[in-house]
Order: sequence, then structure tokens, then C-alpha cells
Amino acid sequence: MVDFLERPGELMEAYGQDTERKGFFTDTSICIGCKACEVACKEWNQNPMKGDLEILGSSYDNTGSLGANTWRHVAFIEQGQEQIDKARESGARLVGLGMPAFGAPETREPNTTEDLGMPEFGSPGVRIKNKVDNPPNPDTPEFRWLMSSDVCKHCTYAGCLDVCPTGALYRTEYGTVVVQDDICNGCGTCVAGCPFGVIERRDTGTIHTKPDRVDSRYSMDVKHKGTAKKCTFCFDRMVDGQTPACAQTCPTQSIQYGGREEMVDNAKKRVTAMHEKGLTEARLYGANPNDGVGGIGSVFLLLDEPEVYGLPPDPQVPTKDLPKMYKKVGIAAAGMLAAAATAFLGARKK
Amino acid sequence: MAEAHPVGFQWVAEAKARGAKLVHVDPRFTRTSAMADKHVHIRAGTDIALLGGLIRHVIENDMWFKEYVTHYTNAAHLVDEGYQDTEDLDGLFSGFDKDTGGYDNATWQYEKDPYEADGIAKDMTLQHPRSVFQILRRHYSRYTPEMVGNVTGIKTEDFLELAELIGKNSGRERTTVMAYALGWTQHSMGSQFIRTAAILQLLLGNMGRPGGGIMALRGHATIQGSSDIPTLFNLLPGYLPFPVAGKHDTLRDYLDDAVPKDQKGFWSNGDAYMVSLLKAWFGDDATEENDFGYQYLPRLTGAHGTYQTLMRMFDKSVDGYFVLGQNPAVGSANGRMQRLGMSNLKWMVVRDFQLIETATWWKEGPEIATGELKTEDIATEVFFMPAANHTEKAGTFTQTQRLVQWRHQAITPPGDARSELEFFYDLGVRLKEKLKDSTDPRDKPLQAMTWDYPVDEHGEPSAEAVLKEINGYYTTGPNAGKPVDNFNQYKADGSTAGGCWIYAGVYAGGINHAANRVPGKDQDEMAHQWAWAWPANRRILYNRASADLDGNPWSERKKLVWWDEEQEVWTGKDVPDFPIKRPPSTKTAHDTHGPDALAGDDPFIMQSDGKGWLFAPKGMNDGPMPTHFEPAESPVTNPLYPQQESPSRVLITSRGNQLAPAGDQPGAEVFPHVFTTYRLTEHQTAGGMSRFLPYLSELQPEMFVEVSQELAAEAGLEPYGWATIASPRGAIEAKVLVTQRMQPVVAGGKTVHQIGMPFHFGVGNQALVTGDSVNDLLGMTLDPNVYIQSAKAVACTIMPGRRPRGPALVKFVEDLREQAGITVLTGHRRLTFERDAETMEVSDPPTLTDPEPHTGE
Amino acid sequence: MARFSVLGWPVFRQAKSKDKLGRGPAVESPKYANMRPRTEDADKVVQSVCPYCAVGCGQRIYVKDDEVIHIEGDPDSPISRGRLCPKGAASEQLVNTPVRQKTILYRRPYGTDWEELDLETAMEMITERFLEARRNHWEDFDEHGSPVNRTMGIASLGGATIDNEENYLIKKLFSAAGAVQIENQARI
Amino acid sequence: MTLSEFDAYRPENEPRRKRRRNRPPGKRRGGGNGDGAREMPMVEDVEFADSYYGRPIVKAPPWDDKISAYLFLGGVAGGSAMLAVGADRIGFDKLRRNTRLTALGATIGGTVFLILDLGRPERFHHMLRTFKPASPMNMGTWILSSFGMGAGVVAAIEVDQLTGQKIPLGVLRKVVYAFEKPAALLAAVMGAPLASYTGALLADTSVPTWNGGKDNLSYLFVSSAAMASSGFALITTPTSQTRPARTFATLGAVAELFFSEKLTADMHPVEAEPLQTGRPARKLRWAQALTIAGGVGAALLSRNRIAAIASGTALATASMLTRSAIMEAGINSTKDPRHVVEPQRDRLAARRAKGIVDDSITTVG
Repeated sequence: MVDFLERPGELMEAYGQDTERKGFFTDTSICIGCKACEVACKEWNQNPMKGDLEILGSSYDNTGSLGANTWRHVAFIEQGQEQIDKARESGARLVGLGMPAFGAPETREPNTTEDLGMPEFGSPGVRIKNKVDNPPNPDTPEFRWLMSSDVCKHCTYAGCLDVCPTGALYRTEYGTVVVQDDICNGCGTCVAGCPFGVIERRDTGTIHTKPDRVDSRYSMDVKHKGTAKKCTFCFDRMVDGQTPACAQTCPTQSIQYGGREEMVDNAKKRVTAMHEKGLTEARLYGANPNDGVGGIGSVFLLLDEPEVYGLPPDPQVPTKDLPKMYKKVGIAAAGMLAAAATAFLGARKK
Repeated sequence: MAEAHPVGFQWVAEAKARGAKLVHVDPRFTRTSAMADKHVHIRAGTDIALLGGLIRHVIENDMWFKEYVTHYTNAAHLVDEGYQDTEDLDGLFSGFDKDTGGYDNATWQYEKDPYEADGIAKDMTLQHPRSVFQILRRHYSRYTPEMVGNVTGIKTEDFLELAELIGKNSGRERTTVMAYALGWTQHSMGSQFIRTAAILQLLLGNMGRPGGGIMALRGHATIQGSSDIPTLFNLLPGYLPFPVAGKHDTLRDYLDDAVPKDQKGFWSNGDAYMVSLLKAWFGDDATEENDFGYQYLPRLTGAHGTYQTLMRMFDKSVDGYFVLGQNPAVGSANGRMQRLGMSNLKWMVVRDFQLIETATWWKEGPEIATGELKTEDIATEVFFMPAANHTEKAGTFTQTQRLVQWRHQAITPPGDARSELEFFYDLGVRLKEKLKDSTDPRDKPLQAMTWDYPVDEHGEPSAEAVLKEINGYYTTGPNAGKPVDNFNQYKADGSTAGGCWIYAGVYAGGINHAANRVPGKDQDEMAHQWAWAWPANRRILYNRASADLDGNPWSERKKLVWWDEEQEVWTGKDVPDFPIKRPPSTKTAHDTHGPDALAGDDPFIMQSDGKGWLFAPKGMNDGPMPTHFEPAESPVTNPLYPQQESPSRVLITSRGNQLAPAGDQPGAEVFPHVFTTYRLTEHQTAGGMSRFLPYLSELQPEMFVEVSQELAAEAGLEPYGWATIASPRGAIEAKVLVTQRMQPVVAGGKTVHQIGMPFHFGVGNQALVTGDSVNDLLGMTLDPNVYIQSAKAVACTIMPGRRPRGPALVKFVEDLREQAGITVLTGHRRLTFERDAETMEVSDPPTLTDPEPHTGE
Repeated sequence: MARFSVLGWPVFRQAKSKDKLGRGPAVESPKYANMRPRTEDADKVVQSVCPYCAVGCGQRIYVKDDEVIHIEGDPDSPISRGRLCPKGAASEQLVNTPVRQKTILYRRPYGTDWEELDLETAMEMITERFLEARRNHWEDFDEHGSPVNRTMGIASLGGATIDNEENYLIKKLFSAAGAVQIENQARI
Repeated sequence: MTLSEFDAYRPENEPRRKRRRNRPPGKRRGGGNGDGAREMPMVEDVEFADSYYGRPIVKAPPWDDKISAYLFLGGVAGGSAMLAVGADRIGFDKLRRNTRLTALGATIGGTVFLILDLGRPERFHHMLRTFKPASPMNMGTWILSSFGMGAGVVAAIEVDQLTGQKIPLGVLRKVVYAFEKPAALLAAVMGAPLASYTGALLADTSVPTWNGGKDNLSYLFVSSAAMASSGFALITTPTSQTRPARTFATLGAVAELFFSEKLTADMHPVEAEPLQTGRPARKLRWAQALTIAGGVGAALLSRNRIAAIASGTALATASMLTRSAIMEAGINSTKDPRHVVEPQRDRLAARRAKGIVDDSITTVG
């Protein structure tokens, strides 16, 4: 059967350039919730603000979710002891499942750079399975405040890209998924195609002033209105070897940027280290090439189930089932033709 | 720190990743707490009790750094026989003046010993009962873990964990750093909070060493600079005191009092700093004959701080008010009084980027809504002068670690926008022009003032020329006109001029070192070639203390500056903060003074005895050692002393500034809760630089109040609904955030609900986001040392729903006050115990008498 | 697709290239194929310092046609290493926010609205008022006869984002004029 | 409030959204959706702890009944083209003419709706920029275009003949007439996928209810198309020439009833829920009733012109309601994260139960 899934890397190859797939690693365990990523992203990309200027009722999160104008979004989750315990258990269960520890490096890498990097937490070479036999059992805190900067996943199998009818969405030579604002005609199919609710058509976005101040002086230019918008991985910085705005500004390096493989490695080391400390609530999101979207370009370290952060627990690229659907389309079409033919059988003009 | 200084927090995050422990002490669980290894819920305003408890713990458990404390601090010094402690006087030190609330510090002085070269009696065993060390130990002897818990609400096990952590993380191999911000300063005892931390850090040997010290996390780009080169009434540049009438009538009087020659350390060169300043300001008119123009300077006759000035506005004795990049209508304590005060001005000049609330109160302020002010009746003229921002002018900011960083100008200011530099230069030129023919001696200082700065084609004066004047230069001799290289080149004979001695060297060699920009990755971690730190590009102050008595680093891990035996100089990673060639073994010789008198083990070279002060014989107006008093209006009766509040706090008595009853006094139950104010990551201060920016406004779009689940249940507050919060000064409304991040604490046998509110919002129509201002609830009760208001622990009540509108709002607050039986004198008793009532009782309020807040004309 | 050409038509490019399904190079538009950072044509990049808190983060300011087009963290700074918080990251809007007030406004006594003033007039008015207020509240001596040489009719309150050089001129000018009630945010 | 005497002066409390009342803090539901979508009503009824303030996980596409109308008209066009070929074969000239004109009319109408729904209508032609099998929308546009060409040619001929060759075709007339048969065939052949591809268009998304319908949507849509196109034929054409259309209608109606049941039956119950509740459910019930009525009418009563018109209208309306119900149910299914999370959790658990443990997006190493 024909398969519409991309072979990972095939399109990068098609560029005939020697480029590396780029990735983010968002380590939510060190996110301080400052939202610099949201702002730096908007500033660089000249996105309009959201406009409502109201407290949304979600702790310190007042932008709500990713969307056409917000390409980095920081979630705030307040949790009591019971939820923390639950998160520890669900994380520990992942270990218990005997999930493979993908290519954990055998040798310990020294803590080289002046960057935050990974602290020295024992040896990542040891397999988790062995380690959790006797994990330290740190006290569960009474309360925690999770913060996490969400972003476009830049999936290996990108639903938005696949369903785009114009080719506006495409895979760049860096393996990222970008909408070309000069091509997109705003059909909106990609919005439905994304399993993560990331991409959105930009219909609004302005400086909302008080009613008595509505005045052209205060209106802000809304660019690319009517087209689908999402994180471009700062494509226009990447082509110049620059770091995307969010990663560059992130004060604690909760957002790391680099080669996707390196990011996944960092993520694995970090989760291993946290598990060694008994912090079994830590888990990775999007590092598995076998998952429903083939792994994602922007890997996350989460401290609870994905749905707590507003992420789907088992996303699948819809394209996976497209051959099956096309088969149904064909059968249906044939059936319809057959029905029509049947209708005319024996119906000769008298 | 993660909240208000996120980028600075990267270093904390990095330290943490390397194994450092981070403890966050705060009445609220903030974004910093979320990152901390431990968050300690404290009752707001009780930090002296906590820190005092830590001091006691460190002393009683022998965790103090013996060598360091014995030799580098004044622990061994003996104090005058007449000294009496708060333990003896129920919360007062000897020397209390019941009329002023201040102290005569005569009995706090060291005992003299003529046989000692420095004249100070000592007991190096620290056992003498009058040694500073023993006095300190006795002073905090009752600050036991249980007492700390009772005062602060901190659980004993949390306290002990913190104490052990700090104690064990200090010594030769390790250091602990403390960081604070407004949470320590905005109290009626803010200075003493920081003093307590300093004592603890000295006991643990954490001063003058890498990874140690106390970090003031300052909130504004150059708030450090605005104290160094102060637009503050009580200071001249470089922390020289502003002359006071009666005390400093002549230059000689001034120098003898403020910077006496007969003390140790670098302050004894103050005459050179002062004369050079006068030379810089008055140029050729400053001669030895006229005391270098000293008589041109105005004099103080008391406190002329911003709140005192405000009260004078009500007397119609202030005509004109310049407000420069500041938003007192929102940002200053007791906002209503601020706005009413401004309505009594003849004119004001507001310089800002946006039409901030201080520019629009006369038509959009809350008092227009309540009817207390009518636009048509307000006589105040308002000039709004648009300002240039940081990209539109060149100049220096001094950041929180004293690093003076130059900004290059990027673009020219738009429209009428001008820099402060250009505005004041222009104003000065015009004033001089108008007065150039005057013969009135009053105009002489302006005529004499040097004011010739080169200007560019847009009329902008050269900031670099001003920086050069600040740095200082030679006025005579072969080098005339050339910049000095350091402050040791300042002279008291008029041969040098210099605007701010501590900045001497920033323009050494005619090079603007503040503009040094060698990338961080190309230099070591001290990064001396990135900008310039005062003094002398030194990155860690008092760094002689990073080495032991013999001048060797305390440990390899913590080495910074050391004595090089071979070269016979102090050397190391930082610029040594010590006479460079003075061996560690040097003893103070008799009849020496100034820097020459510093012994090899006197690391604290600005102190008059070269030592770190566990006990402050002078310099503090409210006691030589910090003592826990309750904040004004506290619902808790002071568990430690019969004296409830700081007896030295500065009170401002006015119908617009009434206080709630404290402790168990009748009426206290009307304002039963405590609120604390703070900054959010997403906003800046009174919002002038954030509430007008779309990207920041959307992140925190509304005023909110944070309450615990317990208080929400008790008061019937609905999540994300409205609540009204009232103090005796006003009532505001805010959206309710019910959160486990807020917790009630139990203190003094009472459950105290703490409420949190950000201080960024204000009432007006110009900003993208607006809201009621929490500062409208604040009273003006000031710290007696620095005159900063108490803003972090204030009495209030909270109820569901929005606040009344129109005149009903005024009535609402009045009724609450009445219900609590509040008068203008409530909370004004200096002494709250009946000791020797005849002489000690003070019933009348101090200095400022009740100016009825006039409205309009 | 500015002008249609068969060779540039992605369908044709799909057929020619390895990108048969039109999800990569074949559908890339010329704009994206030649994408460059929008800061590339900046006239200059100026090193500056963030105006918000006192951490003192380094900023790089990108300027084109005497306008700020972008501000980002300066990686050279050993203090901030190129990072900025949300305020610092928003500082381009501090310059370019549409609600910025760029002209002088004047509210006359008892006036109900703003009026416009030109710079020269405004400066002259302020200068005159300054001198008048200075005279009105001048004090030569205190009640004990000590000289005070000052005026209490003028006060000033500054923010803490005012440059050292500016503060220096402010302090110098006010002190020489005899005004002592000069304060700033550090007191608050 | 103890100070009630002042309450008169206090503004009314803004009516708070119900869900915030009497709920323990910390288990609040969120307010608002993503950018620009906050006017959407919140899902009120479900308490769902493991979500981010009850906010949607996937986003609804910016589609409304313009797209339903496009789906509907596409079906009408496709079915009509088939009827036209048949009619031509057996010499039902009125049926041929009417269905040919309907086919073109529906194509134009559908295309207009499709274009109107675009954020940038002037870039509609970008859909033909590439040939992209992975994109049903792209495939659909190619289908629509080729169908449109065929339908256009034959409809032009019909109009030309109706007007007595008044259309200024000039020398082209010959060419056009020469292509009549191939064009008619092209339209009939492309008409089938035009009617059925929309099943893949909706199913090939992350919208739970649509994706959950991937096994049946195409079937349902062709049934609906058959029903609607023959409905139009019943309306436009004299009863003497509608017999094939009646048969086609009846087949379509029966299939529609079957597949609309099967659609929900094959889904995860949580995915089916949006079809079974609220407005979509009401629309579906109406569609069902109209399908039955129209189907029966078409089969039994349509010798009467009035009855034929009534049956035709019922069938067409039923088809439109079905499309609209599915459109709305899909959009509703994105609003509550439960529709996303529960089916996903269940399928993950099912795979794990089967011993497949290496394909989770959440991992620990």
C-alpha cells in the first residue's frame, strides 16, 4: 500500500545541502515562567498581541494557548501533594512498562560548557531499569507550581504540512515545518490537521484599547492576516546561523536549541538524572521515533502527564491512515458510480 | 529573584545545577519559590526575628567562623560601660530620645584604650561581657527556634533546616550568599533588616568573598547610580552627606564632622573628595579663599524626603514639582495623598514616554470619580514633556553590582522627546542667561556653576563630557584638563575637580571604560574588561577578607585575592580592595590615620576601625543592633518585647494617612489581615514602562489579589471574581486569585492571613491595561534611617464584590475607620509599655502636624 | 507566485526533484528560498543596556533609517549572556509602542483638557516658573541663624532609569539653584 | 457583606460564569480558548481534572456552514454529472439538460463557498500550485477543477442550445461541441471522487469526531450526494424523465440511513458524543426524518410532480443537514479536551495491553 508518511530526513536530503535537523529541548523542570520566550518570539516575528486583556482564570497564564499570534505559550499549573504523588506514580509506571531507554550513551560526558547544561548527577550510562530498583525517595513537596513553555512540535510526520493544499507548509532544509506567508491562502485545513492544536489562522490580533480610546493611532499593523500562522523555528534567523528568539532569550536555558539529535540526547540525560534522584515524575515527550508523529523536533521534559499541560497523550498524524481513507474514497466513488449505473439499468426511453 | 530578575536568576539556576541549595523566604510562594529547594513561608515584616534566630543558632551551636569573626569584625571590641540593651530596657537601647524617637549614640561607643594604637579596648578572647560578641549573643539570646516560630510563623523544623543549611554552607570551603529586594527595604525597619543579614554574614565569614555577601537586587536600571550620584536630598555625589544647617556652617565644620581626619580608612580623605566636587561644580569661582564655594550649597534643616515634601505641598509651600520618569500617582505610598498633594502645586513638569497617571490625575484620577477633586477647580499647571528612552541617548546605567555600563545612542529621539540631559542642560542655560546680570548673592551659585558641555547638532549635550567631569580631572599643572586615573589622585587643594569620587577611574586615561565591551567569553569570570565597576573596577568589595590573616586564600576553592610574598603585593583575580603593598602582618601604628592606619587585618577599609561591624556604634538612627519590632498596624502583639513597634519609626500625621489599631487593641479586628505588595515579572513598578506595551500588557492584564484557600473560604471570595480590599487610607478592587501559594501563618497565637497584591496598576485612561493601585492603601510610616515607607506588611480587610463608586467610596472608607475607632493619632504612640510612664510616655505625634489634605483650590 | 513560469511551477519541480510529493524544496517559494533575517539590512547594531531592572543585561539594538527595528540580548555580555526577560524582550515596544506620547502637552490652570505647546514656549514658561518659585520660597537662614541658602518652592522626584550623567546635571543644577527637595525612586 | 448600606452604590457583580461557583479552587475550569477564539462557549458539563483548565487540545479549523455547503454542493454536482451521462445515454434530454446545468451551478456555488471561506480568497489558485496526494484538499481541488472543466463544457453546450447558439463562442463552438462526450464522461468520472473525497478531507484531520469517522465518512457522503443530486433532479425535471433519479435517490437514502448509523457505531463513544448531543444531534434527527420521507416519496409518490418536488427538497435538505451536523459536531469535538484525551488514552492502553510498549510519545529514556 502507498504510504504518505515522509521518510525521516528524505526531504532534507532533497535539498542537496548538508544541513542538520534542528530541534528544541524544553526542560520544563527549570522553567521559571517568565514568559520572555513569548515576548521575544512576538517581537522578532512581529506578531500582534492577543487582544482580550483579561485575566483568563488560569494562574499566571493570560494568553491561554498557542495560536496564530502566540507561538510560545507558557502554561502555569498549581498542584497539591496528591497530584504530585500521582505524577510520581505515573512517571514511575512508564519505567515499569519497560520502555526502552533509547540509546542512552554508554560513556559519561563531562560537564563541559559554561552553559547550564546538565549537572553532574551520577552516570547516565546506567539503564533506568536497574536504577529504579532502589530509587531514593525524596519527600513529596506539599505544593508545586509547574511552568512550561509550549511551542510547535515540528513533527517528523507533520499533520499540518501533509494536509496543506498549496504547499505553503513545507519542510525546510533544517527539518523544520514552516508556513510560507506568501503562499498560504488561509484554507484552514492545517488547523484541523495538527494533533497538538498549534497552528491557527490569523484573523484577529490588535492592540485592544479601552472603548473610549479606539483611535487609528493605536492600531497595530497585523501582518499576514488570513493566513495560517505558527512557530517558524525562526527560520529567518536559522538561515543566518542564529538561535531562535525564544531559545536565545530564555534566562535559565529551559529552552535549548541545537541539532535535534543532540537535543534528544540532552533530554535523555536529564530525565535519567532526575530519575536517579527519585524524581520519577520526570518524563520525555516527543523523543520516541516510533510514536504517532514520528517523534517531534521540539522535545519536552515534563513533570506530569501530558494532558495536564494541555498536550495530547497519544497524538497520531492523521496522514498515517490516509491510504486507508483514500481506499474508502475510491470504494465510495465506485459504489456511487455503480448506484448511478443501476439507476439507469432498464430505464430506457420509452 | 526569578520573578523580578529573571536573567540574573540564570546564575542561581546554574549554581543549583552544580549542587547549590536555594532557599526562598517569602510570605508568598512565587516563581522563585517554584525553583527553590525550599520555600519558607514567613509572616511579612518579621525578618529580624528570623535572622536574629539564625544569629543565635550560629553562635550557640558554634557554627561561626572564629578566625574571621575575631580578626575581621569588631567582635572583640569593648563597648562603653553606659551601654544598655533592649533586653534591659524592654525594647529600647540606651540613649533614646522620647521627643524625636531617635537615639543619642554616646553610650554605644567603643571603650577607649589609650594603649591600643587605634585607641579601642579589645578582648581577643571575645569573653569580656562588654565585648561586642557577648553583647550580640545576649541581645539575641531569646530568639530561640520556638520564639522565631512564634514571631514569624515558620515551623521549627523548617527553621532548623534553614539554620543548618546556612551554617554548614559557610566557612573556609563554602560560602552562602543572601539576596534581597524590596521585601527587606520597604519596611519601617528596612535598614535594620539588612543589618541583621550583614551580622549573620560576618559571623559566617561570608563577606568580601566570592559567592558570599549580600546582594541588593535593585529593581531599576540605575537605581544604584541614582544613589551614587544621588538625586536624594541627604546626599552629595559619592555618599558625601549633604550639609546640614547649624552643624556644617563652614567647610571646616563639614569636614570635621562628616569625614574626620583622625579615623581609619579611606573616608578620612573626604576633604579631597568634597573639595574636588566643589571645584567641579563651581570651577574658577571655587577658591581656597571662599572655601571652594562651599557657601553656595544649600543646607538641610531636617528630612526633606519625598514624603515630607508631599506634606509640605498641602501647606502650599511647594510651587513647582518636577516628576522625571516616575509615577508617584501610582508608585508612591498613599496614592490619594500623592494626587491631592499635586493638586496643591502651582505647576508641575512631568517627563515621561507615555501619558502616565501622574500626568493625567487632574482629569482621570480616582479623586475625580469620588468628587474629591473637580478638574475645573484644580489650579495646577501641568507640562507634559516627552522623554527620550534608553535607545535615544547615550549615557551610563549603574547596575546592581555597581557595574557602570555605557549605552551608545542608537537613534535620535522622535518629535519633541528629549533626554533628561538635554532638558536640564537647556534649563540650566536659560536660568544662567536670565540671571547673568543679577547682583543678588542668591543667584551667585547659578552664575558660578560650570555649565559648558559640548552639544551635538541636535542640541544634545555630550554625556561623555559629563562622565569625564564625574570622573574628575586636573585643574592645574602640566596635566590640567586631563582626567584623573583614580580617587587617590583627588586633592583637597583645588588642583583637581571631580563630580563623584567613587567613579574616579571610569574615564582614566581619557578612555570611557564604561563602554568597555570585551565579550564575556573572551575573559575570565570576573570579566574586568566588560564595563567598569566602582570603585577602581573592583568587582567584589572588601575582598581582602577573602584571604586569611596571613594573606593566603581561606581555601583553594574560594580564592580571590591574596598576598604575594615574593612580589610583596596583594594580587589575585580581582582588583585588591586594600592598600596594595601593605603586608598582612602590618599593625596599626600610633598617631596614624586614614588609609595609613589600616592594619594588615583590617579588610573593611571604609570603616573607621577597619572591621566589619557586628555592632554599629554609629550610623544607625534606631539602634546599634537590629531588634524585632512589629510592623505598624500589625495584628500580632510583639512576642519579644513589650515595645510593639519600632520606637524610632517616622510617623506622618494626617487625616489622609491614618493607621489601623495594632495587636489586640480595640478596632484592630476591622483590619485583621496583612497584605504585602510586589512586582510581577511581566511589569515594571508603576507601569509606565510596561502597561503601555502591548506585549507586556497582555501577559498580566488586570489587577489581582492573591489569597489563600482558607481566607477565600472565610471571606467568601470567589476565584477570579472581584474583591474589595480596604485599609484605613482607601479601598480598591481586584480580581481574586485563590491559590495554595498563599498560606495563613500562625504567629503570636493568632492565625494571620496574608494577602498579596502587585503594585503595577493605576487608574487612568491612557495605558493599555489599568486597575486600582495597591499603593492607595499604603500608609506613610517610614524607616528612620532612609525614610522609605513600609509597604510590605500593611493592615487591611477584604470582602467579596467590587468597591463602591463615586462619593460612596470615601464614605465607605470613613465608615470603616469609624468602626475601628481610628483617629489621626491611632498607632502613633512611640512607646507601648508603661515603664517609667512619667518620663517615657509620648502621647503627642512628632514632627509633622496634621495638614488637612486640601482639595483643589 | 509573482509571475507564473512553468519551470518555477512546483508541480514541475516536484517531477524533477526528489521531492515527489511536494512537501519540501519543490514547493518552497523564492521568498523562502532566499530568506534572510529581517535585521540583515539594518544600518547599524548598537550595544546598549536594558532599561528595566538593575541586572543590567546587554542589548543589541538594530537600527534602520533612524528607527529601532529590533532589540535582542547581547551575547557578549558576561552578565546576561544574550538573554533577556519579557520586559527586556519587549523593549523594542518601549521605543515604538503606538501609544507613546511624542509631543509636548500643556494643561493650563483649571483647564479641562490638554493643549499643545511648542518646545521653546514650554521651556521659557518652565524657566520663568522655576525662577518665580525659587524666589517665592527662598530662605537665607534657619530659625537659629545658620545659613541655609535655599528654596523650598521647588521639588523633584526622579525615576531610576535616569542616566548617571543626567542625575549629575540634575543634582548640580538644583543644588546650585538652592533646591534641596530632590528625590528619586531609591527613596521609594 | 457587612456594609450593605453601600451596596447600592456598588456596581453589580459581573455575572460570573457558572462553572466557577462553589468549586473548590484548584479544580477550576479555564476560561477562554486560544487566540481569537475566546468567544467560544465553554464546555460546562464535564469535570475533567487532567486537562489544562479545560482548554481545547486540538483546534477547530476556521470552517463553518460555508464548508458544509461546499460539501453538499460538491455532492450535488458529482451526482448530477452521473445522472447527466445516464440521461444522455437513454435520451432523457430534459433530465440531461437539467442535471448538466445543476452540475455546473453546484460546482460554481460550491467553489464560491470554498473561496469565501479562505482567509485569502485571492490566493485560491494556489491550491493548484502543487500536486499533493497527501493533501485531500489539494486532491479535491484538482478533482473539482477537472470536474468543473467537464461540467463547464457540457453545461455551455446546453446553454448554447437553449439560447439558440447565441453564446459568442465563435470558432470555439466547434471545438466545444467536439468535446461534448469526453467532457460529459470526465465530469461523471470525476463526479464520484468529488462526492467522496470530502470524507477523507474531514477524516484526515485531528478533529476527534471527524477522524473517528474515517471508516464511514466517504460512504456517507456519496450516499448523501446521490440523494441530494437526485433530489435536485426530482425538483427540476418533469416526472416523465425522473425514474432513474428516483432509483438513485432511493439507493442514496437507504445508504445514508445505514452509514449515518454506522458512523457513530464505529467511533469511540467519546468521539461519537458530539454527534449525539446538542444541535448536531437535532440536525441529524431531522436529516434522518427527511431522508426517510424523501426516500419513500421518491420511491413511491413521485409520479406526482408536487410530491416529486417535495421529496426532492426533503432529500436535498436532509443531505445539507447531515453535512452541517457533521461539520458542527467536529468543531464541537475540539472544544472539550476530553474528546481528544479519552480516546487517545484508551487506544494507548489498548496497545499496551497488547504488549506494544514502544510507541508512546511519553518516555523516560
